[in-house]
This record gives sequence, C-alpha cells and structure tokens, in this order.
Amino acid sequence: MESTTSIIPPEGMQLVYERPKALVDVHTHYCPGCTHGVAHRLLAEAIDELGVREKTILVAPVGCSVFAYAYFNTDGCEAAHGRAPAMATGIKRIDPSRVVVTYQGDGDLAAIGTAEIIHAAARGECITTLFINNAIYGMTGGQMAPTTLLGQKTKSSPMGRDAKIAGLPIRMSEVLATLPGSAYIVRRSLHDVNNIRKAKKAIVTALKAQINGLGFSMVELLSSCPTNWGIPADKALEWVEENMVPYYPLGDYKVIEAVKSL
Amino acid sequence: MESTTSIIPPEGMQLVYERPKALVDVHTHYCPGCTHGVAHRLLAEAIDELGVREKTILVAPVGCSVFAYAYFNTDGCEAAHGRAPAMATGIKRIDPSRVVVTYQGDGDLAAIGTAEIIHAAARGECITTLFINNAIYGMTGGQMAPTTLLGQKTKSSPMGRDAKIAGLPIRMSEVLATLPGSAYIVRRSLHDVNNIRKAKKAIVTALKAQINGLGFSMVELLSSCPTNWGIPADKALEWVEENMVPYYPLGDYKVIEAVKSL
Amino acid sequence: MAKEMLKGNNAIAEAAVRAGLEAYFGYPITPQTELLEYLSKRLVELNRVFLQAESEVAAINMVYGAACAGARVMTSSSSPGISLMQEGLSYIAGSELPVVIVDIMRGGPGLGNILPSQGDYFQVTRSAGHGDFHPIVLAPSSVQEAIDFTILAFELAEKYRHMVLLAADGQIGQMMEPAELPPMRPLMEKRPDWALTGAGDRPPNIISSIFLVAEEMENYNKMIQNKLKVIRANEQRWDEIYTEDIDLLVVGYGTAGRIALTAVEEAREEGMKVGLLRPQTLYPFPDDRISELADYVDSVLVVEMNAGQMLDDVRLAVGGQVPVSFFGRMGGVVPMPDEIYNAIKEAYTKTTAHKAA
Amino acid sequence: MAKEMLKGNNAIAEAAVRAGLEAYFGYPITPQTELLEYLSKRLVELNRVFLQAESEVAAINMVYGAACAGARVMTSSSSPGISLMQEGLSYIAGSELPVVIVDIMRGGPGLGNILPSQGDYFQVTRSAGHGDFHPIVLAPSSVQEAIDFTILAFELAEKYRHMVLLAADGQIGQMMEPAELPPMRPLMEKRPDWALTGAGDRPPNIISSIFLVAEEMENYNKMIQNKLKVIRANEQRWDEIYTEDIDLLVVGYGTAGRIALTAVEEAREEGMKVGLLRPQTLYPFPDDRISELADYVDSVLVVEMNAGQMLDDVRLAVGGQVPVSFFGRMGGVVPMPDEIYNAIKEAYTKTTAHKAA
Amino acid sequence: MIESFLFSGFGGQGVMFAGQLLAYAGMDTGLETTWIPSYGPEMRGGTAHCFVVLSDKPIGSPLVRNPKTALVFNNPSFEKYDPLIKTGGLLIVNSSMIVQSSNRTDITTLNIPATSLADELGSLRVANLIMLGAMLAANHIIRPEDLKQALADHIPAHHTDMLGMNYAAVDLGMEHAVQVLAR
Amino acid sequence: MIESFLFSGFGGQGVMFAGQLLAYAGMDTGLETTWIPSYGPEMRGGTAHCFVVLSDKPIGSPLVRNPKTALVFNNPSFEKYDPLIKTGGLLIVNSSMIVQSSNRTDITTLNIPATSLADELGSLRVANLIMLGAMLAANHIIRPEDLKQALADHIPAHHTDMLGMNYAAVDLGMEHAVQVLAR
Amino acid sequence: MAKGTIIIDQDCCKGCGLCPTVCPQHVITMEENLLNEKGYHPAVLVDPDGQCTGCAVCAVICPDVCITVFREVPAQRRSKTAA
Amino acid sequence: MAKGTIIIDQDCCKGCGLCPTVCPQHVITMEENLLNEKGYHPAVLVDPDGQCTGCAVCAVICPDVCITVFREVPAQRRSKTAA
Ligand SMILES: Cc1ncc(C[n+]2csc(CCOP(=O)(O)OP(=O)(O)O)c2C)c(N)n1
Ligand SMILES: Cc1ncc(C[n+]2csc(CCOP(=O)(O)OP(=O)(O)O)c2C)c(N)n1
Ligand code: SF4
Ligand code: SF4
Ligand code: SF4
Ligand code: SF4
Ligand code: SF4
Ligand code: SF4
Ligand SMILES: [Mg+2]
Ligand SMILES: [Mg+2]
Repeated sequence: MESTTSIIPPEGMQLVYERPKALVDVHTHYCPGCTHGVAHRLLAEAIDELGVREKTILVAPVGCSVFAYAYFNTDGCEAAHGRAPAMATGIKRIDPSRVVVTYQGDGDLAAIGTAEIIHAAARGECITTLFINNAIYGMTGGQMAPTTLLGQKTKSSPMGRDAKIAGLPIRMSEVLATLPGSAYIVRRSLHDVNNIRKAKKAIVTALKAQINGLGFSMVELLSSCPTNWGIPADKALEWVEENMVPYYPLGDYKVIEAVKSL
Repeated sequence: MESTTSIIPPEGMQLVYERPKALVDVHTHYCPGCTHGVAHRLLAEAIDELGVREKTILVAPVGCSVFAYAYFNTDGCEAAHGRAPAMATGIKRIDPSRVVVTYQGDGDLAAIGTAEIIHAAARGECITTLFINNAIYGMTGGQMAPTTLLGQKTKSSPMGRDAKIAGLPIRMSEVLATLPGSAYIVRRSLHDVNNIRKAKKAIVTALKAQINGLGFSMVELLSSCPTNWGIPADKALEWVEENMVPYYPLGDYKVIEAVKSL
Repeated sequence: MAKEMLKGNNAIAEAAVRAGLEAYFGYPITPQTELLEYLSKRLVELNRVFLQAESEVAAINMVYGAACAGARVMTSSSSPGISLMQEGLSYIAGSELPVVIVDIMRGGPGLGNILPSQGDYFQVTRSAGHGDFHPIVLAPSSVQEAIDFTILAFELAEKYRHMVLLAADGQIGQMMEPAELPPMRPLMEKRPDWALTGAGDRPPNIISSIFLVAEEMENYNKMIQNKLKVIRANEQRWDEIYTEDIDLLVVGYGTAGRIALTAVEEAREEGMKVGLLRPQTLYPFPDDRISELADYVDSVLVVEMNAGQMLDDVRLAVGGQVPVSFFGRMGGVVPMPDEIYNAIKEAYTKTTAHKAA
Repeated sequence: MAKEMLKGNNAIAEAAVRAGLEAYFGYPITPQTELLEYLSKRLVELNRVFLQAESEVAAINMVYGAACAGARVMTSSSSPGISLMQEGLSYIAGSELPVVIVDIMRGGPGLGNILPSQGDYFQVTRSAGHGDFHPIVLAPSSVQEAIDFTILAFELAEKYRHMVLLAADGQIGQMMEPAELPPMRPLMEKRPDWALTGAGDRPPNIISSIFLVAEEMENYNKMIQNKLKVIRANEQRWDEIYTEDIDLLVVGYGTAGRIALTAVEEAREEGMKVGLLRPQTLYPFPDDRISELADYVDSVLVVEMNAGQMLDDVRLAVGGQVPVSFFGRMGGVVPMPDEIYNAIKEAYTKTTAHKAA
Repeated sequence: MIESFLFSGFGGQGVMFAGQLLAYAGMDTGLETTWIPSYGPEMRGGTAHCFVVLSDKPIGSPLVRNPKTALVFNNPSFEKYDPLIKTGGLLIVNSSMIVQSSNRTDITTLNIPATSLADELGSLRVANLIMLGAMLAANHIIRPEDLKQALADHIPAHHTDMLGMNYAAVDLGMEHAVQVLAR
Repeated sequence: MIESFLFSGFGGQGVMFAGQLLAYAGMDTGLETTWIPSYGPEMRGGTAHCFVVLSDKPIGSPLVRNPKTALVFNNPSFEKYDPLIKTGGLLIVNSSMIVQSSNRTDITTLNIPATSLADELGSLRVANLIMLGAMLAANHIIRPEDLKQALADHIPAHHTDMLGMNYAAVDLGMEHAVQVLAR
Repeated sequence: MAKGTIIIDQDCCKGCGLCPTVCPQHVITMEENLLNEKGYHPAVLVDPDGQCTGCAVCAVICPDVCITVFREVPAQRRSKTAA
Repeated sequence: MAKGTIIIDQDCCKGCGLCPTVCPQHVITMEENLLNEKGYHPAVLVDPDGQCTGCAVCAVICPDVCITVFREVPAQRRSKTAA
C-alpha cells in the first residue's frame, strides 16, 4: 500500500507541507476522519523537527493504535494492554539516551494501565506519553471508557453512562499533575486546525522535556472516534469541542520551571 | 490467647475506657508498638459508636494487617494484594446496605493496588478505606514503599531512597482527592494522643459518609513500623512526626458539602 | 420455548441471566465483548448488578468479592484477560467459592489475534493460577451447548462450591445458530450460610485463602483434592458417535470437535471404521470412557486448535495401549473438515496397515 | 573460587550478576525477597539497573521492555506474583525474547503461605500464560545448582532466544549451604541485531506479539514449536543415582528430589533395589531417560511437594509400561526422609509382591 | 444437502445483515443454519465478510474454505473469493462496484449492477437485498417469501418504514437475475 | 555421620546468628552443612528458629523433624521441641528464661542460665553464645577454636569490638556445661 | 494573497470529508462520482480560479496525511511543517 | 483532679513502652524484672499515691488495647470511648 505522493513542486511553487519523514509511507488502518491519524502526524512532525528519529523508540498500546509502531520510521514495539509505561521504563532504563514515547488510548491508560502510568509519572520516568482521549474503547467496538462522558451512550452503557453505576469520568491530566515526578502535563485537543497546531507545539515541548532529562511528560489529546460515536467525522470534531472540551478543560496542568525555560 | 481484662470497676469507680465490642478479644500478631493496633482499635471504636458492627464487612489486605479480619467481630475476608477496593466493590454492589471497609497498607494501596483504589474512588464506590501509610513494606521485612521518604534506608533502598532510581514518594490522599467520586479524603496521624483522637473522628466521619451513600471515603493514617525502621516504638512515633508529617501534611483533602453537613 | 437464531456470546449471556445470574463484572476483549455488552443492558434493566471493571484483574477480584457476599456471579474474558485473572482465580480457588468464568479463547501467545483458538487448554484445565487446583471446565461445541453448559456451570459451581470455567473458542462466541433458551429461573432466595452478609447475631463469617500453618493449608488442599476426586467420579461428560466397532477413535472438543464430526462422517461414508468422542468436560477429563474405548480401537487421533494440549490427557487416558496421533492448527486457524479428513485417513491407513501386517 | 556459605536467594542473585545481568525489575514477595534486596544493593553499586516495580505486572512488562532493548534481564517472584505475570510472560513468549524468570514457589492456592512448595509445576511447565508455549524450566535442588542453573538459564535463554524459568521452592531460596560462585563475566558487549536501540541508519526494528492474520500467527507458533522440538532433543537434563539394576525408580526434583535421595539411600541400606532420577529440567522433561529406565524397572514412584503434577509427565514418559505411584505433601509441607522412605517401602513391597506372584 | 454462502464487501455495504437474513430464512425453513462473521484483521475500515451454511444435517464447520455461493460487493472481495468458489458454484458480482469479471467456466457468474439498481430504487442501502434477491433466482434453497418474512421479522425498528423498498429490492434483484440467467 | 541442631527462641535472642555460626564452623571443618530458618507463621514478634545439619554425606533435608540437639531459649520453644528431640539427643535449656525442666530420661538435658550468665559477662546479647558454648561441651563435632574462628570471620562489622566478650561467652558456656555435666 | 496549490493522494484519501470543511477558500470537494481502491469517495481540489493560497490548513486537518501543499515562492521565510 | 486507676493486662502487653511516655502523671513504668508469657517486659501501674486521674491517655496510645481505665464516679457526664 505504498502511497505515491509526488513531491516535485509545480512550476514556480515550493513545497510548504509534505509527509513527515518519521512517518512510514503507508496508509493507516484507521477509520475515515479518525484523529489517531492526526496525532500520528503530529508526533512524526515533532520527531522530525527535533531530529531524533534515529534514536526514538515508540511503544504502541493495545487499542486502535495497536499498529502505531508500523507507521513510524523508528524502532517500535507493542506493549500489553495498559503496560506501555512499564515497557517504556524497561527500555529507557537500559539506554537513557534514547527517546522513548508511549502512545496510549483512554482505555489503555486510564483503565487497565492506571497503575503503570501513575507510577511512571511518580518515578519521574523520562518518557513521553501521548494520551489519546476519545472517550471510548475504539478497538473493541465502542464500549465505555473511564473517560466516557456522563450520559454518553456506548456499547456497554447503552442507556448512557450512569454515575450511579460507573461513576464520573476521570481526568487523567489532573491526576498525573499531582505527582511530583511529572514535569510536563498538558491537555490539548485535535478538534480544529488551531488546536491541532497547539497540540503539535505541546508534543515538541514534551519531547524536549524528555530529551533534557526533566522527568515524565504527557500530552493528552482530546480525540474523535467517528465510527463508535456513530457520527460523521466533522460532527465528531464538533462533538469534541462541544462536549469533551467543557469537561476536559484544555490547558497546562503541570509545567515545571525547567520545562518552562526550555 | 483470650485476654482476661476484668471489667468490674474498683470500688467507687466507673469504667471510662474498655476494649471496644467490635474487637475480638485476642492478642494481635503485630510487633510491639506498631500502630496497626491503634488503627484497629479506632476502627472498632468507630464501628461501636455508629452501631454498625452487625452489618460491617471488613476487607483485609495483604500486608502486616493480613489477619485484620480475625481481629474484628464482623464478617471479613482477605483480598489479594492491592485488590481490596475491587473486592469491596463486589461486596458492596451485592448489598449496598452493608458497611464495607477496606484496610490497606501503603504497598498494597499505593503500589500494586493503585489502579483499584483510583477506580473505586472514581466510581464513587460507597466504601471506606483505612490507608495505613508507614512508608515501608512491613510484612515482607522492610522494603521500599511508594511512600518511603527520600533518603530513607530500607531493605531495597539500602543506600536510602534515591529519586533518580525510585522517584519521589507518592501522596495518595492528594491524588485521590482529584477524583470526582471521592467524598471524604483526609490524612491523619497516629503519632500522639491528640492526633489519634483526630484520627478516630475522621474514621467516624468516613463511615458516616459511606452509610449516607455519599461516595468513596478514605482516611490515610501516618503510622509507624518500629521493627523495620529499626528503632524503638516511641522513637518511631517521633520519626512519624518529624519526618512523615512534613512530607505528608495532615489535613482534609476533600470533604464534599454533603459530608460537611453530616 | 422455540429456537431462535442466537450468537454464542449473547446466548451465554442470556442463559446466565436465566440461570439467575445476579452480578457480572468484566472488561471488554474481542472475541467475547458482546457478552459484556449484552449484559450491560440486560442486567441493568433487570435491576441486577453490571459493572465494567477497570481491568480483568479488578473484574476477577470484584467477582471474588461478590461471591464472598453469596451472589451468583460471573465474569468473562478471552485468553490474555484470563491470564491476568490467574492470581484472582487462585484466591477464589483457595476460598472454595462457586463462581463461573467464561473464556472465549483466541489465538496466542501474546496479543496474538482475535481468531478462534483452543490455546488455553492447559491454562484452564491444569490450574487456576498457582497452587494445586482444577476448575471444572466445560467445552461447548455449539450455541445450544453454550447455553446448556452455562446453566450447568452454575449448577455445578453451587453443587460443589467450586469454580467452573466455560471454555469456548472465538468461533462459538461469534457464530449464530438456532438454539433454544431455557425459561427464566428465579434469583437465589437466600444467601448461603457461609456468605458475608454482616455478622448480625451469628459468629462472624470469614473468607480467606491464607493458611500460614503448612498443615492447615495441606488440609485445605486435601479437602479440595477429595472434592476433585468426587468430581472426577461423577462429572465426566462427553458426546460420542459411531463408536461401536471402530478401528480409529477421533477425540476433539469444542469447534475442533464439531468440525471433526463432519470429517468423521465423510470417512465413514468412505467405509473407514472411525468414531468420534467429543469431551464436554475438559476437567474432569472423560478418561474412563476413552480408556475403555482404547481397549478396542487400534489408534486414536486427537484434533485440537492448538499445538497439542488435550493430547496429554488423551495419552494419559489411553495409557500407552494404542498409538495416539495428533492434528492441530494454531494461532487462530480453524481447521477445515477436509484437513481433518486427511488426518483421519492418514491415521486410519497406518492403523489398517498394522492390521494387515 | 572457594566455597562460601550462601543463602539460595542471595546465591541466585549473585550468580545472575556474574552471568552479566544488566537489569533487574521485581517486586517483594516472600520467600524470594532477599533476591531483590540483594540486587538492590549490588546492581546499584555496579551501576547497572535495579528497579523495584509497583507490582509484578509492571515488573514483567519492564522486563519485556528491557529485553526488547536487548539487555540481559531478569525478574523474580513467588507463586502469586508469577500468576500475575502470566499475561506479560505470554507477550514475551510471543516476541521471542531471551529473559530469565525466577520462581521461588510457595504454598497455595491463593494467598496460601510462604512455605516451600512445588505447586507451580503446571503453571511453569505447561505454558507462559495463554497460548502454546513452554519456557525452559530449570529446577535446582541445592544452592550450588541454583547458582549453576542461573548461569545456565542465561546461556540457554540467549542460545535459543527463549524464556527460561528457574523454578525453585522456598526451601532452596531460604537455606544456606556451602557453594561456589563462578567468576564474574563481562557484560554483553553489543546489543543483538533485533534489539530496539533506535533505528539509526538501519531499517526500524519492531518487536510485537500481534499477528492478526491467522496464518502468520500459526507460522510463528510453528517456529516456536520447532524450536521446542530442538530444545526437547538437546536440553533434557537430569541427575541419576543408583539406577543400575533396580526394581523401583523414584523420580523427584528440587527439594523433594534431594530429600528423596536420603530416603533412597536408606532403602538401599535395607537392601531394596531402588534408584533415583532427579529431573533438572522440568521442561524439556527428561522423558527419554525415564522411558528407557521404565523398560527395566517394575514400578516408578513420583515424589513431589504438590498434589501430583510432574506425575503426569512421568506417566506420559513411562507410557503405561509399569505402574506409577505417587507420594506428595501439599500446602507448604516439606516431606521428611522417613515419609518418603515409607512410600518407597510400600511401592517396593508391591513391586516385589508382583515379582513373587 | 449442504449449502454454503459467502457475503463479502466493504463495511457499510450491508453484507453482514444480508447474511443474517439468509440465515434467519434458513432457520425458518427448518434447516440447520450457521452464520459467522469475519471479525479478523479487516475489522477497521476494510472489508467485512460472513459465511452462512444451510444444511439438513448438523453443521460441522460454519467457516467454509470453498463456498458454493459467493456474493461479492467490491473489488478486494472479488479478487479474494472468485478463485475459491467450489466448482459448480455460483458467484454474484455487484457489477456497479466491480469492474473485473470472472474467467472461471466451472461456476455460474451473475453480474448484477446492484448499487446502480439500488440507486434507482431510491436508496443505496438496499444493494445488499438486490444481491440477495439475485441469488434467490439462481439458488432455490430459500423461497423469496421466506426471505421476505425474515426481513419483516428482523428489520431494525428504525427502518420498518423501509420494508416496502426492501421487498422491492429483493424482487428487483430476482428479476434482474432471471433476465441475466436467461441470456 | 549426621548431626542435626535446632535453635529456637524469641526474635532478638540471637538464635539465627547462633545457628549460622555453627554452620560456618561446620563448613570450615569440611562437613556438608545446611542452615535453614523458619520463616513461617511465627515471623512477627513471635518465636524464631532455625535448623543446622552437619554431615559427612550430602544432606537431603535441611529441615529435621526430630533434631539430635536442641538449643531452646524460651518457654514456647521448650514446650514445642522438648518432646521432639531424638532419643539419645541433647537439650540445652536457657534456664534463666525457662522455668520448666525436661522429664525425658532418654536425652541429656543441660540447664544453662544463659541470660543470667550473659548479664554477668556484661551483655544480654551474648546469651546465644553461652548456649552455643555449652553445646560444644556436650557435642564435640565442632571444636571451640573453629567456632571462634567462625565468630571472628562473621561477626558484624559494627560489633567487632565485642569479639573478646563473645569468645568469653563461648568459654563461659562451655565451662558451665562441663560443671553441670560433671554433676 | 499568496497563490498555492495542493495535491491530494487519491488512494490515500478515506473520504472523511474534513478538509473541505476547513479550507478557507472552499476549493476542496468530495468526489461523489469516484470510488478509490479502498472504496471511498476521495476529496479533490476544484480550483479553476486558482484561489488556493497554499495555507496548508487542509493538510493540518487531514488525518491521513494525503495532502501535499505548495505555495508560490515568496521573498521571505519558509516553513516546512504544517502545525 | 479526678481520681482514677487503670488495669494493664499483663499478658496482652507487648512491652512497647509507649504508655509510660504519655502518662501525664508518670505512674506507669516498664517492669524490667518480669517477662510475660509472650516474652515481653510488661508495663505496670505504679501509683502508690493514687495520682492516676483516669485520663485514659495511656489507653489511647496503647496499640494492643491492654489498658482498661476507671475514674471516680463524678456528678456529670460519662464518656466510654477513648479517642
Ligand atoms: C488484557 C486485555 N484486555 C482487553 C483487551 C481488549 N482491548 C483491546 S483494545 C481495548 C481498549 C481500547 O481502547 P482505548 O485504549 O481507549 O484505545 P482506542 O481504541 O480508543 O484508541 C481493549 C479493551 C486486550 N487486548 N487485552
Ligand atoms: C501478588 C503479591 N505480591 C507480593 C506479595 C508479598 N507482599 C505481602 S505484603 C506486601 C507489602 C506489604 O506492605 P504494606 O502494604 O505497606 O503493608 P504493611 O505490611 O506495611 O502494613 C507484599 C509485597 C504478595 N503477597 N502478593
Ligand atoms: S474505531 Fe474510532 S478510534 Fe478506532 S480507528 Fe475507528 S474512528 Fe479511530
Ligand atoms: S513489621 Fe512493622 S508494620 Fe508490621 S507489625 Fe511489625 S511494626 Fe507493624
Ligand atoms: S492549502 Fe489552504 S486554500 Fe489550499 S486547498 Fe488547502 S486549505 Fe484550501
Ligand atoms: S481530510 Fe484527508 S482523508 Fe479526509 S477527505 Fe480530506 S484528503 Fe481525504
Ligand atoms: S489513665 Fe491517665 S493518669 Fe492514669 S495511668 Fe493512664 S495516662 Fe496515666
Ligand atoms: S502501650 Fe500497651 S503494649 Fe505498650 S507497654 Fe503500654 S500496655 Fe504494654
Ligand atoms: Mg479510546
Ligand atoms: Mg506499609
């Protein structure tokens, strides 16, 4: 499935945007309009920008992004569901000069992998986590995630998430920001162009925090899952803005001084 | 090992303190001066005071307090290491009219059981947790806990806890307070008589929060482990005051309005 | 009740509800997820307990708690999730609690894939985590059996105060077939005596799997071993067909067993004297019957969707009397009848050759 | 090097260091904790990697990560902790990584106790979690063997790119005995080609256990099965004594095996023709030798500290040729030589009776 | 008697539902019936397929390596299954979506412009029923009225207003197939 | 030749170290040696005990049901082990702590007021060495000089200043035992 | 306004329809008459009047990295990344 | 000052030494000459002058619930719990 993007600019023109080098030139398996693709691209751009592709190791999660490792021109591996931070810890401790990135969904990071992400952060593990919060278990076909909004209908909360049964959605950036080992914890959103640009900047900062050995860094990305939300891609982005952003306020939850002065 | 406390008051005297009814009349296996005993007594007193012994179910952890269930005149069970909140959830959901209490150490709750306590709190599970933070793994003979202080020597941090290896100690009350389902999260200490009295009050409030269906409640109790700290019982209490209290500030981390007005 | 077209996962879920399931705790995983999804609606409507846990580890420990409280309780998962439950299962085994676990097996090891497999045979029959224990293991080969065995699972669990595992492969979970559901049974009326219900006026009930004194732990184990002896004596279940006057016995369970049936029938049409024994209980394994049949066949062929696990049990049952050969596909590949037919033919030819000699 | 009085747990830890252990991730649990404690000092002093994980689940996944990075890495635990590692083990099995796991077994099921047991035999030999896989399993019976097998474990792991499990019971972990440590070996000089070190100029390395297409998963499994065949052919290890001209063969491993030796010697003093075979590899099981010996003994007695698990392997190896009897203690009870002696005597008497008849 | 059917197309083309309808009708006809989805690697955004087996004897394998009948809705499905159909079998091709045509002479091929026909009927969503209808014209194991009954019984509640169009689609598919077969 | 020893007392009475010393001395004497602690239920605040086996042949079981020699430091240990000692065996009783005395006539009993003697020597901590010394007077498998060498080799670094007192304790125990035996 | 153009990789496009919604010049539309090899109606640039500014906003939103963007060579600065 | 007294259960006591450190009247000491059945030197009340006020502070600190506390019957209120 090699794509065949031509990069010879038309007469009198110059290239202003092309596929980042850190991204393998294949089509992803993601559904149309799924922001996993955007998140991938941003990470790849950040890697290119910092020139760290050669020393980056990507830890993919179990979730829709299970094949993430196949989309990057970097070394990569596949963690057990929720355990990416532990696996990344193992890798990073062996060679702290590598750039180790985990890419995790909300089921992966905020449910089964809660202990691992919290302790990676608490230890100040110098890894970077991209946390794709799409308020649902995408890969398994749309069950409730810990981040599913109140009243949101999913395959396992068919009458809408009920606080009496399932409690309220968990805000992981806020939780991780309380941990002393975290250096940079921010929430961004992928629902429009402006926010995507901000997300990119945050990813660059997070990687820089890692490269400078400042501690654990995470960028939470509010994301869409048009397939399991059962709405078109553009409506899904609106849904992110209208429903997720109010409950998951965008912003910087922890930026230690050393990161600020990067 | 039945003890034989006489409760016939001497001439002209009246009883002002005796063993709480909710406590079985046996000697515990705890080391001399270990505050696990104090925590047990306070819980028993609180149960007596609220008159809920008959409907209380205690979930004991794996840790020095592994036999906690044997010391209370209540139904009880033994959870797997760290899983007491999940087990308690199973019990409570079957009969919400019961009073379900987990009793957990810092290894149990803040290490292996991180995910379970966080999600019990996030769900607003109506259970009460007594969290015995003694900055060490007591039962296994004194290894580092997630709450072990920086520089503290343990069997698995023999040169003192090093932040570069093990990160900084985790403050669980602060973490759990960020979760929307938690109703009452406070930290108390057992290092002197005054603080013990305050701890007792907090336990009563926590149980009341549960009984009134207000959500998850936890009382963190700073505790001593003279054996594994390698110091006498009285010095151990001083150590709690001088070293633990500054890092783990006592106070109320979350008290929702409904609890305040109990 | 009339037959309906039912998907295996949904059928198990509904059968559990009708068996009086009071509480379910689980975590999504393909190819079992529909089971959880079905119950997320059905149990809530019935005002019973449904909870999606934060992980399989939490789920099994919630099941542990609910079982302690005396409820009829179940969880379900698929291979990696069952691996994560091993510690919890061992605690439940150490506490003599009647719980039902459904494993809709998929291809492994590791993350593997989500296709049908029988790769968990050892994991489910040999123990429940560490320690000496065997759950009762039921292996349905059709949606109807999935329903019947779900009901049976709860009955056996409560009869013996023992863990029962329903081990089906992804194909059973995912396929639709006509099947009949039993009528709704009432919920348990009264909690068992040993349940944690609050001590009230009685002496406290304690449920624990800790026995610090070796002899006490050994006594518990002896009790379990004795119970297992009774279970082995009474609960061996299997289905057999064409097992009179045969030269070759084929043994297969679940999906492999039902596909083998097609192959066996084909072979019989060709005049081969072949019969099929399909274990319905993997523990207790139908040793006795296989050992009996081994007396008068010339060879045995084992068919599985793994590298040969039940094979050990068949070899143990056959006890060296006749050769045992094996045909298996792994990693989510479901064998086709013609492949099994070929394996039968090969084994049969050897068998006949031996007769000729 | 001279002999020193060494505790099993410490000896394993130091042997691992000398084998070039680069990283250890673990979680405390009795009776293995000294191993972790020892390394918390030793590895840090050597500037290698020691990390106490937040749980066994995290520990095994850190091991997984470090192994992906190409490091010589180890973890250790005891039965409940090994149960929690099952999913991680299966992922490692699905990724063909050379790691070493130490299981200092204790009494179960459940929380059980912290006394010596061999109750994990099935769990460690039959699989690593879900899926078709067998780790190489080494069973030391003395502190010296614990040292030697630790070295061997790393060698085999790297030779075959395969998981190796050192399965000892709490007694081996806790006892002190004189033993000799090998000299210090250098650390690995170069990461393996497949390791994740950053892609640099080469094509990216990927380590994953996911094979969504059944046939690919099956091919991986076939490769593993072929490797296991080679391992079974080459790596069966055992110790035997007094096995010439015997009527009764005793089979026992680890602590049960060494205690059986005392009993066997006593029996021989009484003129009984008894010999001992002590498997040193539980996987691959020394089938071939046992099967050979079965040709000329009258019966076999299996001794274990469980309800009879290796028993299956012995029965499979013996293949029905002669009767196999069993003596076991469970739940942390360590048998005394006189109990085993009695079991030998009983089995022997039956054997002789049969001869007389 | 054993009949095996494959339905294969893009997710969203209704192949799963078409297969289930056939299975419902098969059960109501009194046959042993299995339906099994592919839930494998193609899950996300790719091709979906399912198998239906109808038989008068217990069905061993619901999966079929060489189906007797295949209904293919898109190019990848055509490429994958055309070579696999049993000799003497039947291939129904949605020729609106599939440009190639089968070179096999040992099977019957029906090229049905299902998507275009559906468009004409007023909804692209009924292409699956047109394909099913076409199949019924060539394989008589299920009677059209039984299929329609199954449709009536199992159409999702929020689509009951579409029932008429669905019936029409089945009929249109049959008619078209009859014409094609007549050629 | 096989000799088995049990050391049992409260945690803190030094029974583990006493056992290890004997084991070190045994190893240095060229014997097969095992030492194994009890790490069972009594762990917390209760009784600690360990077994030492010395032999000229490989040792099967480091655990012993009926030790030949038992050194008991407190009442519970006395009660548990007095009946278990092998006929012909040796029981050393810390009579400062244990009021009862053995009724067995098939073993040799030495009542040694080890705690009082230790107190006299200047440190309660050396009661364990007094007991060990007493044992050496009755069981000659280990020579006192070998034990002392083991002491010198294995005394914890922060206690080396105590070495002299430790030697004295061994000697005092021996002397006292010789006297008792002479009675 | 700068002049620009884009190339949309037809077979890469999953027809999600996001790029048309963000293009400030409204020069992208979904090609309903075409199905690409993956079975999607791809997006196409319909820009007869050359209104595309090469702003790259479409590339920023595209989850499948199907869009390459070009702009008239300006006097000043260059930027090679989209976001 | 109220008059009071305590009973320390000798065999329950683990000799941790905490109660003497908190007693405001300094009327508890550790009995170094006695070993209880568990092998500990227990705490004892040495209060020849009847200085114990029955304040129950000792009972509050005791981890092993060995201490029962009594106080002269007063006119007013009663409290039965320690903490
Ligand atoms: C131990 C285990 N449990 C469950 C699963 C099944 N599973 C796969 S992905 C997933 C959740 C995916 O959700 P999320 O992490 O939010 O990622 P998304 O697909 O939404 O990107 C689950 C439960 C598994 N593979 N392993
Ligand atoms: C799965 C598992 N891992 C490890 C252990 C061993 N273990 C028992 S208690 C304990 C820690 C106890 O520490 P903590 O929870 O702080 O309780 P404390 O003893 O300090 O009161 C550990 C690691 C176990 N029993 N099970
Ligand atoms: S299921 Fe949802 S999260 Fe997964 S690829 Fe599709 S749209 Fe994206
Ligand atoms: S080890 Fe520590 S925590 Fe455990 S009982 Fe003793 S003093 Fe208490
Ligand atoms: S570059 Fe800008 S103007 Fe041109 S097509 Fe893309 S979004 Fe529209
Ligand atoms: S955003 Fe990308 S995938 Fe979506 S329609 Fe536009 S070009 Fe196609
Ligand atoms: S009651 Fe008060 S005064 Fe009396 S002994 Fe106790 S602490 Fe001392
Ligand atoms: S506080 Fe209790 S256990 Fe401690 S010395 Fe006083 S009475 Fe004894
Ligand atoms: Mg998600
Ligand atoms: Mg602790």
